[in-house]
Amino acid sequence: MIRNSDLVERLYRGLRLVRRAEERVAEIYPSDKIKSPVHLSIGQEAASVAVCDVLGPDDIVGGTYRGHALYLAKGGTLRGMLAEMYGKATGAAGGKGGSMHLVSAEHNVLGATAVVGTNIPIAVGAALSAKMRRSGQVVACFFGDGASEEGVFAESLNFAALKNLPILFVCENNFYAIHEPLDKRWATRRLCERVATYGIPTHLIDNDDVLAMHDASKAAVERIRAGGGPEFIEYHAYRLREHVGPNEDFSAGYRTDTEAEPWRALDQVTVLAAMLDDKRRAEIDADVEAEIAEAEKFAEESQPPALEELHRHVYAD
Amino acid sequence: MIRNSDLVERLYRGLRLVRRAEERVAEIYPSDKIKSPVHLSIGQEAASVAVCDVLGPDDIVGGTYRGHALYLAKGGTLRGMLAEMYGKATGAAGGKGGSMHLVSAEHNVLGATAVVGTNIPIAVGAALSAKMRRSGQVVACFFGDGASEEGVFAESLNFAALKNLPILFVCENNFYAIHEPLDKRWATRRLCERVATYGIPTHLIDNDDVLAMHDASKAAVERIRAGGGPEFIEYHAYRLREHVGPNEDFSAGYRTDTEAEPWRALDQVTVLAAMLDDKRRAEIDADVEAEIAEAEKFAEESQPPALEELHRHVYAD
Amino acid sequence: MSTQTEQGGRILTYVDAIREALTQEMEADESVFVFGLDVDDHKGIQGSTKGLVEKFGPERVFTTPLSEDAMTGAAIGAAMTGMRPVHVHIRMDFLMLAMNQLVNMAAKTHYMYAGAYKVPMVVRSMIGKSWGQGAQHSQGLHSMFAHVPGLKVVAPANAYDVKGCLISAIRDNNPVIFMEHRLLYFTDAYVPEQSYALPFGKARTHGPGDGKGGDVTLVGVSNMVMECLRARELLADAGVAAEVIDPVTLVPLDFESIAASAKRTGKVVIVDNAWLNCGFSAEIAARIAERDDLRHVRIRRMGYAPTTCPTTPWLEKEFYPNPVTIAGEAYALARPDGAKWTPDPKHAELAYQAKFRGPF
Amino acid sequence: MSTQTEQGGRILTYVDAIREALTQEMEADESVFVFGLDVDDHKGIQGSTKGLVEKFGPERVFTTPLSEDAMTGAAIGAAMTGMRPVHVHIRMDFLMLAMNQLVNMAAKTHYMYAGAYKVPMVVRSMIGKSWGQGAQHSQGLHSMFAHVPGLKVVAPANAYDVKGCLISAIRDNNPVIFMEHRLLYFTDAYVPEQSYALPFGKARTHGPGDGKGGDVTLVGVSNMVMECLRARELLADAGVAAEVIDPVTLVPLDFESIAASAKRTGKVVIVDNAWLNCGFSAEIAARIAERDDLRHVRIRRMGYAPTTCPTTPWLEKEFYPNPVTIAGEAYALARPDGAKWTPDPKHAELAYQAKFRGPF
Ligand SMILES: Cc1ncc(C[n+]2csc(CCOP(=O)(O)OP(=O)(O)O)c2C)c(N)n1
Ligand SMILES: Cc1ncc(C[n+]2csc(CCOP(=O)(O)OP(=O)(O)O)c2C)c(N)n1
Ligand SMILES: [Mg+2]
Ligand SMILES: [Mg+2]
Repeated sequence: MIRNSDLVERLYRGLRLVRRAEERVAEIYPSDKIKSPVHLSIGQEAASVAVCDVLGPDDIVGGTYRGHALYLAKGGTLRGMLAEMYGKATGAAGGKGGSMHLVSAEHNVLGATAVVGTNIPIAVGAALSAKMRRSGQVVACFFGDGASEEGVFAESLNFAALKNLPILFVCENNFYAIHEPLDKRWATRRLCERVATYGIPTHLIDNDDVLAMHDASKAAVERIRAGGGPEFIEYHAYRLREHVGPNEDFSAGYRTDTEAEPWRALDQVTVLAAMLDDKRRAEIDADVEAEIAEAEKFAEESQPPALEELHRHVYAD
Repeated sequence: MIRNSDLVERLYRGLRLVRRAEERVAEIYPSDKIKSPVHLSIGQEAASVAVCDVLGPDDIVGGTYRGHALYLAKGGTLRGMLAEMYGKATGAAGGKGGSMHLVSAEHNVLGATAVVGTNIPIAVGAALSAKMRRSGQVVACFFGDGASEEGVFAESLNFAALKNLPILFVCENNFYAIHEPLDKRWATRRLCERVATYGIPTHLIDNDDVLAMHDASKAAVERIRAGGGPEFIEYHAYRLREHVGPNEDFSAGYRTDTEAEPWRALDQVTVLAAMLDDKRRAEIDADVEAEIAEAEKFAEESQPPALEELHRHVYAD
Repeated sequence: MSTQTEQGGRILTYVDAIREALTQEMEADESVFVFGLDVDDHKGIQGSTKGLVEKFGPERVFTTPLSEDAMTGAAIGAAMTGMRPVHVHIRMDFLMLAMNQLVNMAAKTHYMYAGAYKVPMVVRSMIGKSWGQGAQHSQGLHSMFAHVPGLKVVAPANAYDVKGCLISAIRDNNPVIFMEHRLLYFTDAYVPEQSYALPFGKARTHGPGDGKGGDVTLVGVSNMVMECLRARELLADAGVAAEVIDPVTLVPLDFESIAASAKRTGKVVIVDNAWLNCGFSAEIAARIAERDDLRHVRIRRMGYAPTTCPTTPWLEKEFYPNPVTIAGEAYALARPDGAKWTPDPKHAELAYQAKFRGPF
Repeated sequence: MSTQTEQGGRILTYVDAIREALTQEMEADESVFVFGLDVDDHKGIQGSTKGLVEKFGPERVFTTPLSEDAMTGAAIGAAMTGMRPVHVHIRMDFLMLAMNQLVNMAAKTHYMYAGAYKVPMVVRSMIGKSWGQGAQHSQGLHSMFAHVPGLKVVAPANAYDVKGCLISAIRDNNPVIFMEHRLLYFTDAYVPEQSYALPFGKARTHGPGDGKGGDVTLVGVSNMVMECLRARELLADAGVAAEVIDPVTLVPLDFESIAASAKRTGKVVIVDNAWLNCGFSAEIAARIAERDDLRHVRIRRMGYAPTTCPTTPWLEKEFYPNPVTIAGEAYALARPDGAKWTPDPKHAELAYQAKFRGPF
């Protein structure tokens, strides 16, 4: 299939930015400059990058503590992300949220939560609001395979389908919840089939393919925007680093490096890089490195929040 | 199909006892002698009576505030039930629980809860315990269509299937949650199909048929006891009285008397009565009336709990 | 507020005042919607939402599946994106299913996102009592919510306050736990026809009258305000003048009004519609105890017995404070060396007929 | 307990003491099992369950789906039918997902069924702190549980107590909320090798030493006991002798030990690992205030700032009480007219190295 090279460029830039930014975060981490736990998405950047490319600026997204990719892909600034990790006043959440709670009202990032599954009904509520306000917005809700085990997920699907809400559910299945594999948590792997019983169209992409994800979500978002109601995508990708922290953890014993091999072979950053001519790719890479360097400098030089900030934002005026 | 007439007699006696006892409760109710809300099962006695006939004394059941049928069918005494409704010390729960919390440890009735759905994971826990204790017990868990909307139901199904627990889930679908019809609560009616995605065998009985329910649950309980894991039955029956209280409420407007007609025609008390010769039926009816009269007298004459009872049972020794 | 009748005050029940507040706010602001189990049926949450669906249509007034957790999240998400949901629960006990969303999200969203989003939502729920409500349909759990910064907690005890507070709650840009009591539903009071918002953090002091300070202060919560007012009438028989304080809003709390009365009387009985341990009554007692200028104040707490609520009326009547037990406790505190006194049972009966209609 | 070393006491960390208690109870009683998210992985809940699955097998030690609500119900159902589950949560914040089962079922089952069933279960959870735990991984929510009759609440602050209390909790026939603190995990103390059960409802008083009564009483909860002990060392510099009381179990509560110390010192600072409003600190203050024989006692409360917990360390350090702020508050209370004093920063640094190993 012939690809629009703008699309490939956009997706590559998006993937590359998240990948390199997180690799840089991992390098910085041992310095203790980063004042919060980091849940890296290295290996699973594609779902967020593809879906956010499809969404418009007014569309809404909500995600989880593993939310760097989503925040950046939806337009959140790298400056805001790094400054937040550094605990600085200039961070996306003024230093109050940390790595697990990236947010950008400007880019309609509803925020990210650290209590698994909690973000799902909130995204549904945003979709209910979009429908009631006739705003034409579509909401995309991201969560992991573990989140699908929380009862609130089933409740949210039923309500979204019942009310025919404009929401795309994206389950990023990386086969693990922390160190626990699917087989210790799921009675069966028939998730899409289960979701379909609510009358929700489902799509499975089981080979970490950013272009396939782009196609699937583009079609889905169009149907949703046209009033077709909720859809669901299960996207398989592999977490290449430890659950939380900067390192690999194949030596820990709960999974093997061999298991990761096929996923490394699918690595979407590499795959898309190969679709671009070297010159163009080099330009993009250079831009990305420059953006990272600039953002890092910004985070380093930013001031910590003033003490009065502790008592601000408890209640809204 | 030829029926063993002992079976028909047992089921008829069971149905008749619940029906007449609740009719009597409804008659007494206006006198204010009954000190708690009553959720009558008139019209939906069959599921409990059939399943409990299949279960042995060591098997365990758990139900809901609409639990008179289950409590009686599993062997709970009518004396205990009426005395409990009267708030007397001799009640099933010493007057502390009321109509919504009937219990009998002696008959392995785990109790009944008034927070919808809450009893489901508790029954799953009892099944987990039965399996860990290698007790050979089977657990039957009863709940309504509304309870299936609570997230804990999905969580419970997944866990029961994952651990291959000895439990029979019985959803008594009467098409309403209080006054709200299914269509305002369920995105689709594909409940059995959804449950099946957990790898749980499902059975639908959509015509209030106590003998069909007996066959289905007998086969299911045998498979479960043999280690086959959880099964699920959706049983359709109709609530002929108001959600709570002694009266009919077809004039309220949320449902019509016409809707009830086909269900009245299926009335299982009448259907089974017709299978018995008049003499035998008359004997059973007489026994039932005598049991009710005796239990009512017992409840009337029993003493209220002593004041010290208020502070007993807060903590177990 | 004595001009209220001229303002069009008329006698209205608590339940009708709730419905009027919802109606007026839905008319005034189309971002307001009302949802929750059974809000649209013919009973309409004991009448408090009756007729709203006919007036505003099923898109703004709708029932939900039995999914308290997700529905609470949905309210938060809708509130974050421009709507003003009023989420209704027929019993406060059911809020336990919504605790994760209320405590971990609603209360924290504005703060942990440094003001990026607001959560203007109201969670209405009702405390049940008597007629066999029992263990799971009777709990006043407000102290759990008052414990968590970011939530507001409101407990109006009369028809006038419930209208003004509900309107304020709907207009508030924060999550508000709005606590009603089943037994207050059919109490009535002078309630203006027009819309009015009562400021949060303003307690109501029912003085002993004729400008005098009282002998003892009774602080009541929700329905216990009524019980305290009844106790006050009984205490009058024994020549004890009681000031009754209704905090109206628990968070924010107008502690100064309580402190002022405590300072006057030197004796405070706090009567909560909840258990005592780590409850709102403990908070009031603690704040008095921390204040060096209130060290002369003697304090007693009353509330639920430290047990689960039993259904049988013979035990249930011992579970709750009532005008007689409240008056007894207050008398003992006010007249430590006074002759033993217990309220006249006949008067106690009558006290239940007493109406407290304001004007407030 | 001074004979402990002879009894085989040796230095053990809090985390190892937890694991030892679980191991000994699982060996002693096969109805005991341990489950919850990640109890069987290589990290084993920071080590507290490490190795258990190898020792007792996957039927008695297992992880679960992310389904806190159902898993809590499952624990209750198992407990009602002959098992003794220990349900583990890595953060106390996650208990909000289990509130319905804990408050509406676990706490009420024995009562509303008039003793027909018992619920012998333990719910372990850990309070997180620092390193960006933030809003949803840092909460001490014990007052919510202490509020509800039927639940017991335990908060051991050292390795010796955590072993003895966990063993008692497992043997208890009621639901026990067992509260641990992340920062206590690597503290150590003398801990006997053999199994021992500590009675609930017995507070621990760390007197000022040489049998003297102190100038001020510090009541600490969980990790705040450690902070109070550190504060006590700082206060010594200013010649203020502090008695530190560790309630160990919040429900049941040994109030008499607190009252006795309060009576001696006349000044109490309650330092909770939680918010103040309607918190456990309020309960202690209220009980002191209600006691006519303690009316001379002056009271202060300290705890979390009335905000959500921020992640950035620059704000987080202001969120929690610490030895310096505790000592400052205690000094001001103990020496109202004393010269202004703030602890020596160098000593404050050192205070963090101080070990409190008992024997307890
Ligand atoms: C409700 C809840 N339970 C447990 C945890 C602890 N926890 C943090 S991340 C995680 C795994 C979630 O797995 P998944 O949803 O697949 O997301 P992933 O980390 O794989 O991206 C768990 C169990 C939590 N944060 N919230
Ligand atoms: C968690 C919870 N939400 C709401 C209620 C109020 N309520 C009581 S019964 C009921 C309807 C339940 O319907 P269903 O499960 O179908 O049982 P049925 O009454 O039809 O037998 C509701 C909503 C409740 N008791 N518990
Ligand atoms: Mg995962
Ligand atoms: Mg139903």
